[in-house]
Amino acid sequence: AYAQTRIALVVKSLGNGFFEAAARGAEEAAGELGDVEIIYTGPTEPTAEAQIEVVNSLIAQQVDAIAISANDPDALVPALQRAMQRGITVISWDSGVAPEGREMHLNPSSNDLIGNTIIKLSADHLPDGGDVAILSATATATNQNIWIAEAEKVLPDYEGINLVATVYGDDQSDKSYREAQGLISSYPGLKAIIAPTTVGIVAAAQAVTDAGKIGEINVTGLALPSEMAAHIKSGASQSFAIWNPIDLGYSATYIAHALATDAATAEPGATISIGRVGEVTIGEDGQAAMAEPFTYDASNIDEFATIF
Amino acid sequence: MCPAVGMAISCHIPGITLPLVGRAREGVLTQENMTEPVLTLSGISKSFPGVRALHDVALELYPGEVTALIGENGAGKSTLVKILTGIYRPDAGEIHVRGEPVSLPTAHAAFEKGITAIHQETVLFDELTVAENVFLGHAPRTRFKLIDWKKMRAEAQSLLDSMGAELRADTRLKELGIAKKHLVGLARALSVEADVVIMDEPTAALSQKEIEDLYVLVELLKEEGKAILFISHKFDEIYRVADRFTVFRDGEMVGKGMIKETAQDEIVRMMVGRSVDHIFPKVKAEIGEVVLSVEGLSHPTEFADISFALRRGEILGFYGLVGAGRTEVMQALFGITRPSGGSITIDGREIAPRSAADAVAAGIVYVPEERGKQGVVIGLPIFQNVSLPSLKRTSTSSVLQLAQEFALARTYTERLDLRAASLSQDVGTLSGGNQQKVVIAKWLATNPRVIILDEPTKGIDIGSKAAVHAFMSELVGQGLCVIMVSSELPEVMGMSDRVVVMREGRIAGVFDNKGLDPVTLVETAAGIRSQAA
Amino acid sequence: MIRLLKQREVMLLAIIAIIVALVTTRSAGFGRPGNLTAIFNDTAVLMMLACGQLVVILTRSIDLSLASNLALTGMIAAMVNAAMPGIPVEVLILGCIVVGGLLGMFNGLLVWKLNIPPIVVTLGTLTIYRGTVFLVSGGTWVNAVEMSDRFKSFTRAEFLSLPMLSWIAILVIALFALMMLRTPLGRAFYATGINPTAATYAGIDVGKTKFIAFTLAGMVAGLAGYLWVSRYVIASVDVARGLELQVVAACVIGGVSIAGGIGTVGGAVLGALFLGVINNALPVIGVSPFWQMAISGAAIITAVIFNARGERRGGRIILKTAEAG
Amino acid sequence: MTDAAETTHRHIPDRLDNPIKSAVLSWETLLVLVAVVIFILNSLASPYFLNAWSLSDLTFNFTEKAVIALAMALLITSGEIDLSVAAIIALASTLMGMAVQWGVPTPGLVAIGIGVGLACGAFNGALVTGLKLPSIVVTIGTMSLFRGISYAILGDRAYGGYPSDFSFVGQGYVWWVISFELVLFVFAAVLFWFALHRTNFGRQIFAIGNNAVAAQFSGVRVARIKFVLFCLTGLMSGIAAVMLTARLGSTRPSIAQGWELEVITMVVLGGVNILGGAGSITGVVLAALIMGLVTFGLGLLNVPGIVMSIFIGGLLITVIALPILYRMWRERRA
Ligand SMILES: Nc1ncnc2c1ncn2[C@@H]1O[C@H](COP(=O)(O)OP(=O)(O)OP(=O)(O)O)[C@@H](O)[C@H]1O
Ligand SMILES: Nc1ncnc2c1ncn2[C@@H]1O[C@H](COP(=O)(O)OP(=O)(O)OP(=O)(O)O)[C@@H](O)[C@H]1O
Ligand SMILES: [Mg+2]
Ligand SMILES: [Mg+2]
Repeated sequence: AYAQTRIALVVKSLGNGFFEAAARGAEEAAGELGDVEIIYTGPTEPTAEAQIEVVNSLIAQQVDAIAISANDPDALVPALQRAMQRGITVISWDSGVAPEGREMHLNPSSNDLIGNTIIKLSADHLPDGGDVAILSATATATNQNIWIAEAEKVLPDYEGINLVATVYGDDQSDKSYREAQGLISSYPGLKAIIAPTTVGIVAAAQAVTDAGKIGEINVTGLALPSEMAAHIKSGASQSFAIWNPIDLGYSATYIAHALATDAATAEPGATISIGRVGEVTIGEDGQAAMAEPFTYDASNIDEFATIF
Repeated sequence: MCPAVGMAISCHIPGITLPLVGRAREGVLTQENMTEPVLTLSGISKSFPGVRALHDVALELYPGEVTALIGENGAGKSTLVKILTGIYRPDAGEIHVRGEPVSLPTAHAAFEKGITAIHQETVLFDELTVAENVFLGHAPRTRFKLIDWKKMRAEAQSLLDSMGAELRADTRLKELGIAKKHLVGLARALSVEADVVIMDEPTAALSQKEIEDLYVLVELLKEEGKAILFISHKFDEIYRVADRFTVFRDGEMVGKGMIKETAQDEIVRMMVGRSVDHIFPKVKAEIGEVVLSVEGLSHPTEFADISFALRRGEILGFYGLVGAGRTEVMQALFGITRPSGGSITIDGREIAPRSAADAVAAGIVYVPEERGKQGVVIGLPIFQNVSLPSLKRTSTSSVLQLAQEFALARTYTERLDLRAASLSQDVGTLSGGNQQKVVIAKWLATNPRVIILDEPTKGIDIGSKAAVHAFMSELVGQGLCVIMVSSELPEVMGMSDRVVVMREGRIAGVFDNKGLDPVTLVETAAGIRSQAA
Repeated sequence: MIRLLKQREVMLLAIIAIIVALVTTRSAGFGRPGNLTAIFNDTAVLMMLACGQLVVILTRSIDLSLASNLALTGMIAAMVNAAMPGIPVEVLILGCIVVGGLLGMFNGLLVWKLNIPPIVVTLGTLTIYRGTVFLVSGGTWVNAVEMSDRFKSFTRAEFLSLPMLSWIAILVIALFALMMLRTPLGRAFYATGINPTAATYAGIDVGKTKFIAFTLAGMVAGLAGYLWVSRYVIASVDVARGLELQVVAACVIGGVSIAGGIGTVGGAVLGALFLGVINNALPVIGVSPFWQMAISGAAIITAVIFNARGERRGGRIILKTAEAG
Repeated sequence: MTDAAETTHRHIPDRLDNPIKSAVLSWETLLVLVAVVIFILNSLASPYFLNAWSLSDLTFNFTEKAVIALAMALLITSGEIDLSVAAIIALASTLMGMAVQWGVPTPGLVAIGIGVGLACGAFNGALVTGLKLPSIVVTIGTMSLFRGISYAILGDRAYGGYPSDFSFVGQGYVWWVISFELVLFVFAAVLFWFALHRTNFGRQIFAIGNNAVAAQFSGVRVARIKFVLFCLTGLMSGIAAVMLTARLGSTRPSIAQGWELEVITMVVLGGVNILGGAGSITGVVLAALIMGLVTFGLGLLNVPGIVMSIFIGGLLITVIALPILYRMWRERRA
């Protein structure tokens, strides 16, 4: 039999545009690497226990590597440890796992960079400062919470920017929409809604549009260009940012492949090549950052909306 | 409010209004209308899984005549009614209406062919108003095909008024007693223009006064030329209203004829295949010490001040109009209804049963009036129904012992001459009378001290009735005591040692059954007379 | 009967009014007509679905697949619109009603012809329909850019300062109310639920009535599918997840008996409105959003206890009639 | 009717049908067949299936849900239902997590988990039997309430830091590939089988499920038994909460989201009549196994979870519909 490396790309839940894009990146990397088979999978509900079932079936299949975006940093540890005991390479990406449950973690970007970016995006369009609010996904989403914490840390650097509330839309369109409406009516002076989640930002932009507040309230945060194109054009959103999810899936695949084929080892200071994206260096905490988030606005949206 | 017995009634059937006097007219039967049956059935067969309910039966109904359909429980009478009203489809056979062959695939089709029925079970809608119950399915419509509520209420009210029913068309049915509900069912049957009116045991739940009213109504329908099929287990009633009879036995037609020309004995023989001599085989048992005594038992809304004593070997009859509250009192003794005051003493020990289980433990058992709902657990086999209250005895440290259960069930069901294919059969497949036997068997198996029978022979055929009565005699002979709630005068008169009469939640009189005049009972129950003694 | 039920609805309306008044004292903007119509608009879909669920529950059934039906129909509508923007929205809406109706019919057929308990059938189709959304979409979303302008603007167009979405809801509610009160079909739903045997005897085909109820509910869910996608301009697998139980909750709060036969369109609509007002009020008065779930749970339990009291009242009272007579 | 005239009592046989024949034609046989077919299909479809560790991992997919399903089977047989089981897990797990922060050791945690489950079950039971409310709506309400309390306590946080010996309950192996969870489940299944099919208690549950009023009129303490069943369901949910929390080592309010429907699907697939009155524990155990086999088998083929749910939904309807269709077909021919 010829040596084929099977890499499982496990996502929080299927049916999410962001992860679909990452899967495309993984396929692209697999094509470049040649002897790689990508297994793109994930549970229906974004819960840890459902993800464990998926991991268990991957262990049974004796895949060579698992690259996971986790629903809970701790709950998956036992299952992933079992995978590692059976010789499977485990890395986490996007949303991390506790260090004992993986060999390394690939952040799409560094958390402080993201935290800073989402505040900066709103501040850029508020020269005189003003009230802003955050619309997050589920209250339990690890990465969301880290970013919000980072954002709160850098808040003092932005004079006049005043964070009035953080609400949760559970990554459901209707709830996010309603929460955004609540923000709009509760804070008449609101100048910006920051939603570091794609479902939330789309819903918030729609709520602002429907409330006739385009130009008054700027919606910003993290989103895919294809989802936000319409709102950039209408002016509901001035700009937003995202790392390239395709690159993220691509990079995770490269790293998983390198570790699984023993071309690299996951230890602090190690540098791993990630194809066209460049290379990453693993830090002291076993984490690596891919790249800075990229900002999209009216000037470049059309170009990217067709890509992801 | 109090209905007077025998008051004059003006009756209205859509189309005609005519005054009536509460007495059946005789000799309506004439030669012409005998020749042309409105409805002819031939070769009708119907089977259910495992049961042959009807086999090759025939029936004719003549205009202006009442045909009584007679047969034991499970003979197939109701099944025939359901075939005629489009609820079941026969496996074989033909139905002709006025000589035309018809098929009755739905209840609606039967309606349109002019066949209407009052079914054995009250089949009405508790949450709807009386008017809607009367007109559901054929409500008057406005120009836009929408239901015309105003017209509906008005028509229903005039129909009810004409029947002498003291009912308002916009009351919710839920708020009515059983008897009134039956009247609504009757109004429903009469709200359509029909040639054939079927009544399946229409008097089973009615009190004397309403039964009288019903006879008047039947008479009126006859005069209008309607063909009436009348099903009943009460022979006095059959002889009173019917012109012809047809007898079914085990799903087959075994005889028919003119009522006037046939003696009751002969019909009974056709029905059961033997003669039944003693319907009330009352054997005087030795009356002993007081077993159960009830003092001042009260309930906030249902009954008040109920006091009586029951002696060993005694059958105590509870008579009253339907709705007098007897059932509630019995259910209080049985721990189902929680009384607000008073005391219950059994064998000198005061008890306060808070559940049926408590009552059974104290030796009081209750055969409920609503057999299907409260008596048998349909879905469970016969033997499990029998053993249910006795599980403690048939099991060893709460672990089931099937052999003991079967033995217990066999002992008591065979004693009651139950007709069943096997003890593992679902009770739901038994006829009503046989279900009643299962309920009684269940209680006998618990060795009770007091057995309460609530309308024990309601809807039960004459053969089984005699068996139940014989059994009651046997029970008291063995030293049990029996409370028998009954709305049937002959039964109360024939079986009880003493009679308690209840009226509107209170005891209206207690009578010794020696030289007791039935009129006294009726009048006490109706509140016309109050007890002198 | 009508009197008693009306009382319950008046009570519910009063509670809603009190909540609005209380919240307004905390946040003046809440009671503004503009905000109230916004809440109404926000609850429109829930109210419509509650009407659909009402007829199903009245016939002693339950439809747990409504939200999945909505998601599937919505996804199909969005995909068709994305692929063929030329198709007029009106045609698309009709299509949605048909598709939703077919999905409802499938439930209804299983209940009618095979006599499978509705909760089992719809528990199955709940997951089947939701999974089918994934199959037809391949897991991807349909986004705002892909939808035609008319597709998005139709529900927002204002008439007499109320958006089209609200008007459609009002129309649906009115049609249901008319059907329930003034047509034989509406009465057949009640009859079937109150006493199926009696309904059969009255010439009503109980199985077919249930089938029609499921079909109607499915049609409403289909219509709601388009409305939802148009309003939130996104179609994904997760659309309206968990809404099925909210719809049942709305009915329960509105006094619909889960045992069938009892309930009114007004009650169901007000039940939905109650949930809508609560949902909208909490963020406004600054209650932590984490309390939302617990509060709506408590509201449901309270409503059930309250309703059961109302249902148990009435019936006959032997002694009272004796005293009156 | 010549024998009617006889005075001797006629004999009624115990049973007419052949017990062996009716056992062969039972629901359980159908389930065994389905399970075997799926097992064979799995072995053919994936080379990784027939492996002791795979089969062991497979059991983790269903043991916790199945533990609840055992109690739910009894509850549904009695004619009630509990939709709040998953929410009970969330609340029990949250309170266990809270206790960890106070330094409560493992035995205390287990007691808290089970105790909270029992208390929630008692709350449901009191509402349903005490106030005579329909269980389906009561538990839709408590489902929001229990999980809502969990959200209110935890918010966006998670509890972790469970003691290391606690994890044995959810992750430990008793012997080779036999997990502690599996042993616990088998033990519970035997107990529940005995309780439902071999004791007075079980018989009374069937009686209540078929006709609660008649059962009450036969001296069965209906309210008490129903209350006990709700408590039992809560208790088993509490045990499941302990197992799941120990397996995850972490508590979030969204834990066990959507499990109530999976548990009920398991019970119904197991042949328990959703309207009450009929059911068997053997069927439920087989159904749990089938659901585990289906999800794990499809997982090995990397079928997305949501497509799996189509299979489960379809299986539910098909398995229920098949016997009905067969009966209709046979009746039509006869
Ligand atoms: N739906 C059914 N399924 C199975 N068996 C039935 C069904 N309906 C009636 N039977 C059976 O058919 C037979 C005839 O029943 P039917 O109700 O017609 O008797 P009946 O003459 O009306 O008796 P009763 O005097 O007790 O009312 C009985 O053995 C009964 O158990
Ligand atoms: N309006 C009603 N709604 C519901 N059930 C009723 C109604 N009226 C009577 N019942 C029930 O039907 C049965 C027979 O009622 P009925 O009217 O005979 O009153 P009762 O209390 O039984 O009086 P009695 O036994 O003296 O005739 C009882 O079980 C009673 O609880
Ligand atoms: Mg009959
Ligand atoms: Mg009575």
